[in-house]
Amino acid sequence: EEVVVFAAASLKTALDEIVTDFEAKTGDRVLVSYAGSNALARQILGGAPADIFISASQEWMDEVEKGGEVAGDSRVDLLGNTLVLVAHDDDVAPLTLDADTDLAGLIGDEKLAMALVDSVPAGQYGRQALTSLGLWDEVEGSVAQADNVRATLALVAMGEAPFGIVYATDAAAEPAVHVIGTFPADSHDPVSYPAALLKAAGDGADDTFFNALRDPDATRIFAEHGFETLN
Amino acid sequence: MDWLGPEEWSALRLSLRVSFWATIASLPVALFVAHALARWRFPGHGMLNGLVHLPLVLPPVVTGYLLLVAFGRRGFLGPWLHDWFGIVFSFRWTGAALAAAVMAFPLMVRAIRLSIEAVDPRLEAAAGSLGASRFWVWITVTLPLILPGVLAGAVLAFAKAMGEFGATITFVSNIPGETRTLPTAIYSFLQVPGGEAAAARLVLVAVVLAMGALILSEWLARRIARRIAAR
Amino acid sequence: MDWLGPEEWSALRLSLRVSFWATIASLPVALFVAHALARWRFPGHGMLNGLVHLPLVLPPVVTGYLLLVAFGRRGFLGPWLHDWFGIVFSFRWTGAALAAAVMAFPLMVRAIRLSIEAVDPRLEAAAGSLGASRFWVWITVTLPLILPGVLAGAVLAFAKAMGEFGATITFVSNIPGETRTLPTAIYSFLQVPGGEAAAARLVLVAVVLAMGALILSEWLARRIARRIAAR
Amino acid sequence: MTLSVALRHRFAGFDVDLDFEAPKGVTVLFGPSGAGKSTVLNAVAGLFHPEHARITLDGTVLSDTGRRISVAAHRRRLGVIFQDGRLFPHLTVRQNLRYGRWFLRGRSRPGSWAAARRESDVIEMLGIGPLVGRMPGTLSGGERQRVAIGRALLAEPRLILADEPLSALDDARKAEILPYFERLRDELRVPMLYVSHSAPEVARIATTVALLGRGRLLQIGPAAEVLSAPAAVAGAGREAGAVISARVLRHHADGITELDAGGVALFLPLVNARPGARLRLRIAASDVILARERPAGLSALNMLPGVVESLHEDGNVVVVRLNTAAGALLSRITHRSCSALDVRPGARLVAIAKSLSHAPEDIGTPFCDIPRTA
Amino acid sequence: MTLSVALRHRFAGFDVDLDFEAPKGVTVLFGPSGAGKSTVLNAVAGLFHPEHARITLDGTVLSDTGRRISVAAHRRRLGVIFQDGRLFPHLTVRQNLRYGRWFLRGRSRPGSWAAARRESDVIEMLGIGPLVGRMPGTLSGGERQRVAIGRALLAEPRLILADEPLSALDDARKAEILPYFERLRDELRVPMLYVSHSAPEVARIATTVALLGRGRLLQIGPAAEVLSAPAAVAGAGREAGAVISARVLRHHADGITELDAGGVALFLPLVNARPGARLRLRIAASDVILARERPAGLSALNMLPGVVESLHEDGNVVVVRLNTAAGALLSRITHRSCSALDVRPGARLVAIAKSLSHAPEDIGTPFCDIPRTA
Ligand SMILES: Nc1ncnc2c1ncn2[C@@H]1O[C@H](COP(=O)(O)OP(=O)(O)OP(=O)(O)O)[C@@H](O)[C@H]1O
Ligand SMILES: Nc1ncnc2c1ncn2[C@@H]1O[C@H](COP(=O)(O)OP(=O)(O)OP(=O)(O)O)[C@@H](O)[C@H]1O
Ligand code: MOO
Ligand SMILES: [Mg+2]
Ligand SMILES: [Mg+2]
Repeated sequence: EEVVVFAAASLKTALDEIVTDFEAKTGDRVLVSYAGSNALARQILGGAPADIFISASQEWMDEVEKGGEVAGDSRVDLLGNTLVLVAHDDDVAPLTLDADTDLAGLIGDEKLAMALVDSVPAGQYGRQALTSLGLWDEVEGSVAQADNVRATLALVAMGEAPFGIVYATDAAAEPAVHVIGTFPADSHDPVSYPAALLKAAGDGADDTFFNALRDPDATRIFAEHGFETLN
Repeated sequence: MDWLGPEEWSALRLSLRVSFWATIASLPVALFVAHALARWRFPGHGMLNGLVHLPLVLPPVVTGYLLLVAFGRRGFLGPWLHDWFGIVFSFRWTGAALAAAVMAFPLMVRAIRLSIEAVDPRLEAAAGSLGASRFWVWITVTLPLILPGVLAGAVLAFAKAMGEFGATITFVSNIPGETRTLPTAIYSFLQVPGGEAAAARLVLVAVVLAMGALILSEWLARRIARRIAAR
Repeated sequence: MDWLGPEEWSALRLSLRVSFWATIASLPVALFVAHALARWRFPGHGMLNGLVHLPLVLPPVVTGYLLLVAFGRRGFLGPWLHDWFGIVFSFRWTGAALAAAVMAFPLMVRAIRLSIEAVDPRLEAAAGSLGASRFWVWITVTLPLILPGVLAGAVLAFAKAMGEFGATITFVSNIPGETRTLPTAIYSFLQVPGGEAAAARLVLVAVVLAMGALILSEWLARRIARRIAAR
Repeated sequence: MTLSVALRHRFAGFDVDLDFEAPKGVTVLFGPSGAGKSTVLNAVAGLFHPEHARITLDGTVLSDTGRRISVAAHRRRLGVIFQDGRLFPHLTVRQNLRYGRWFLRGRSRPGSWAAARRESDVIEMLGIGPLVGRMPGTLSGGERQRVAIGRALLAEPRLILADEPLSALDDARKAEILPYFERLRDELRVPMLYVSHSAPEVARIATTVALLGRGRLLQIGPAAEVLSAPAAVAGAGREAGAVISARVLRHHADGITELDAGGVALFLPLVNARPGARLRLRIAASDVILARERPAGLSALNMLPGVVESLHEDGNVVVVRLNTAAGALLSRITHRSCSALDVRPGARLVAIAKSLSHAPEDIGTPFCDIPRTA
Repeated sequence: MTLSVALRHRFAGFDVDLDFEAPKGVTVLFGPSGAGKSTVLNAVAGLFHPEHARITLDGTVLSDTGRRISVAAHRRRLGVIFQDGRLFPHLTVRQNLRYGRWFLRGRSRPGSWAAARRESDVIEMLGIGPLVGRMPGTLSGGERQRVAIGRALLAEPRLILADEPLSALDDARKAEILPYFERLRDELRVPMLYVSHSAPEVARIATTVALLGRGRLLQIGPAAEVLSAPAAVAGAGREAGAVISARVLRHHADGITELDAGGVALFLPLVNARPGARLRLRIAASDVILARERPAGLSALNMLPGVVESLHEDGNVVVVRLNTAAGALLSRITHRSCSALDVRPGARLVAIAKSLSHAPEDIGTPFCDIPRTA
């Protein structure tokens, strides 16, 4: 049997491992299409033959649900993540992110890399956090927005922008950057990856794989990659 | 080449298939459109010309989105094409080929159009006076004389098709074995930490292939030119 | 046009500026390269040809990434260009222009090259026999004869520059007022649910502008053709 | 065939306005550079569309701007030989030659024996055998033009339109090819519209001559008439000449053909025509010597007594029109000779024409069968 | 000027291998279609690069494959008139004409009085005044060629290379333009390499004739010699003829110019040359009548007694070479006349040439000053 999963691109490493294990165990085939959550959601609404959707943002899962594509009440929040401030240079000391942080002074006339602040989840959370800390106004002019978290991370990794705001999972996997601060959990909405079985899904392998995403093996793998598992 | 995994091989094969068909299938249409634009004056000339160039002007994501809206399963042309001709584009490799063809179309048309405009109309007149109808003049005189341009257009289109990403992933997603072409595979790798090496490997493959096509076409064009030579 | 907000106006102005300079600045280089490819045989001919086509073959993200590696602040050319010529590309509109120029370059070169190949070398020989050096032959005979092709190439490049997104956002991010071009703006809108209307408005603007450029170029080309007419 | 042409077109600074009927045979458009010859030809071919045109061939309309009719060029079945060759650069010489055949459908296809025969005839006649495998880009100017002639001939057209087909050729080649045009006219009876600015060529090939000048028809009529008319004489310089008609009487053993022109015996080096055949002879005005009486001991064999009809001053010289039994002759002489011989209308004189001076290039063969030399 | 050309090149199925020196004046490359005339011309122009070539002009090397020297075409300062015109389609006729001027730097620039004068002279002479504002695409075949001639002339070249510059022109126009080429040769002393397949044209303009055939040099020498040599005669058909040299004696009131050719008085209609000037006259073999003795009462004014040197059979006719005081003459006569007059080597005969039959087109003017008619 074939399971078609539409998953946010940033899940690739972890999910690929889970899929390999699953295929070895069950003999079913799992095809994962990685792309931006927005593209995937639109495709599902456009009739894509997907069985499972794992989104990087609640908004797009809401859209899919509104479109009547979610099977029953299968929607769950699968994973969580933390938002961190990373730096390129090794000699930048760790700091506490609160209302007193002199972020603007730290950045100087360099750039702070973020994902698109009004459309990409990591960017949206980041702006939310900075705003609630009262830092947004002073750094807004220095923000360089990339089209996804990986591109944001790349900017910091290459030193193009000395600082950036990314997920902890990404920061952990990139040796060329180091985390200098973590945003307080209450400074932004919880970062979560909702997952759902879609209407097109059958009862067999689709259901099995959906459940397998939450079994201990999967939980372990997700955790290894820095994700917080919510279920 | 054991340094390419089975998934990568499949992406490579798919990209070749997609680019090949995108090129071949759009060639006759491009020839017709280029001829119409080069030689005929008709109401709607400007419109047609604009339409052809549209995919160049629009961000690829928009083109992909418009394709989804038009040819998706729930699009306004998709179901109709399916019912009447049994043609399905959505989330099939055929859709990837369609996206690539649409994106490459302006390049192909321009190259062919420029060649047609360079053909001496007096030669066509001479052919007409010898009894060749418009159609035959075109087949026996115009076409052979524009061959280098057609070749250039085809290679340009093939190269573009090999690199097409934005429209493809938006229209037909990134499903392994079906719509995961080289560029989408490269994109997926770039989305995960440490995926650069794998991405670079695929980039290399794409470059080698496209260069091969280029060199082949140059060689063919030179042979044609040498034949006509010195004129 | 009060239906465009100030941010959108600024994206529009920026896109025009970027596309204009991308086209203008790459034109002389494209003329030279096209001439070299069309008329000279030299070692590295195939290499140069391949290099020119590279941006077409690579997914735009990769091109953007490579630009970053080369022209970024810590890239291997960036600092050098800055120290010696005071040229800075990273996070500037000039970088957006560079990305657009690189992406549009193969289209421009192909169009010009095809026109050069269509010029009757006997006319150039005649000019030479009248005392014109290679340079003057090129200026007084070749260039005027390829003008329609140059125009076609320039418009093609302009249109492509107006639509360029992937390489631009990867290379210079999305900084409102500096590197946020129309396509990046459109992309941002498409990333959020319900942003289609706003995106459509910008798409319309882009289409109208590109059509304008197209129509203008067609009109110019026809004037040139009429002058040379009937030959 | 009758081709009827009426056209009117304004170019910037120049307009064409003419109207003529071309009867059977070869109609030559004759006139100086820029007179409009190619324009007329292209209009007939359907390659140029004048503002006003009515062109009919044997009653079928080819163009009629009044009724908005214009038969497509490829449906006209006309064989056009262009002034500039226009060979297809991507086809070999042989493929160029066969091009028109592909579209003949039904009628003698490329493969047929007759077609092969005809093809090899034409190739041999044009001397292009060694070129058939070559690409046109490598041909010399004259070679190119010969191939263009062959290409038109092999398309088996209803009407041949030839725009100065021989001007790029050397005299030897011209002399070789002209007879083939004559054969086309006389044996295959392919009618022709032929543009030329060479009077001897015209005299030889024309049935009818249409004299053009600055976009207008100056005169049209049988070749003999137009070419010996003062209008054609003036300005034609030493190309002026008369055309007379003669019948072949017999061939003599010493390589001389005897002809009869209105009772006068004329002698030419062996002419390839059977006795009884009618020939047209052109005698250039500058080739005719006038004598008071028939001199003896001359190598010139042809003497035609006649009466002076008129004298035309032409710059430093005088053109004398002499009525002989064979027809009107023209002679260009100096004022000195004129007074020495006391030439004036009514005077009886003898015209001496060297038998050789008008052979073989000035012999036209109007509608007769001559034995074909393959 | 001395141009020395040695070249060797193998085309597929055809090879050129020749070697000649062109002395001062006009050297005509004469020969049938495909003989290699354009090939030689293009090699001199630097537009075609043969496998082996050594070409020098006045001692400076233009090409020397042995030493790997090849001066760029634009540095050779040669004015090439192409067989196919090659006008720049994007420039007006006037811009085409002035094209070469742009690169003259220093020497008479476009604006100068001399340049303007020269330009208007050339434009008038070629009759292209009304065309100067037009684009080449709208010109007729002959008009295009005239502009091409003007373009080359106005570039003030060191050497003119002309590839059949007149073949697309009508006789009246040819007669008008030829004198200009003569003037170039005689007044401006611009040397020329001139390709032609027209014998009268050659006779008129050539100082030296190089006879080519199938890629080889058959003969080279002074025009008079080559054109009356049997090699040129054979195959030249009725274009064969002799060239003799004469001196202008005086102009008579009745419009006759008297010349002296080795003691023989010759009479031509008024020649535009001052007394004392040397002229070259071409007398076509087919224009010469032979007589046993000097006849009276003939309009022909020129009688040249002489002795038969040799007889050459040429098909049905005989070419007689007669030595006269004025030089060797050729006459084509029939076998019948030959026996009637009992022509054999040593026989004394009189050659009769109509004064008019070689005027004005067959008059060449080697290196003399003739009053210029502006
Ligand atoms: N690339 C080539 N390959 C083979 N043969 C060639 C090539 N180029 C020229 N030739 C041959 O060389 C010969 C000489 O050509 P050229 O153009 O010099 O002739 P030409 O004397 O100028 O003739 P014309 O009077 O017809 O113009 C011709 O027979 C031509 O076919
Ligand atoms: N588009 C045009 N605009 C203006 N004049 C034109 C145009 N086309 C042709 N003519 C003029 O029409 C006249 C006739 O041209 P055409 O080609 O018929 O001449 P032709 O008699 O064939 O001359 P030739 O013997 O030189 O080939 C020429 O004077 C030419 O300049
Ligand atoms: O137009 Mo793109 O940025 O090559 O897919
Ligand atoms: Mg013409
Ligand atoms: Mg030639």
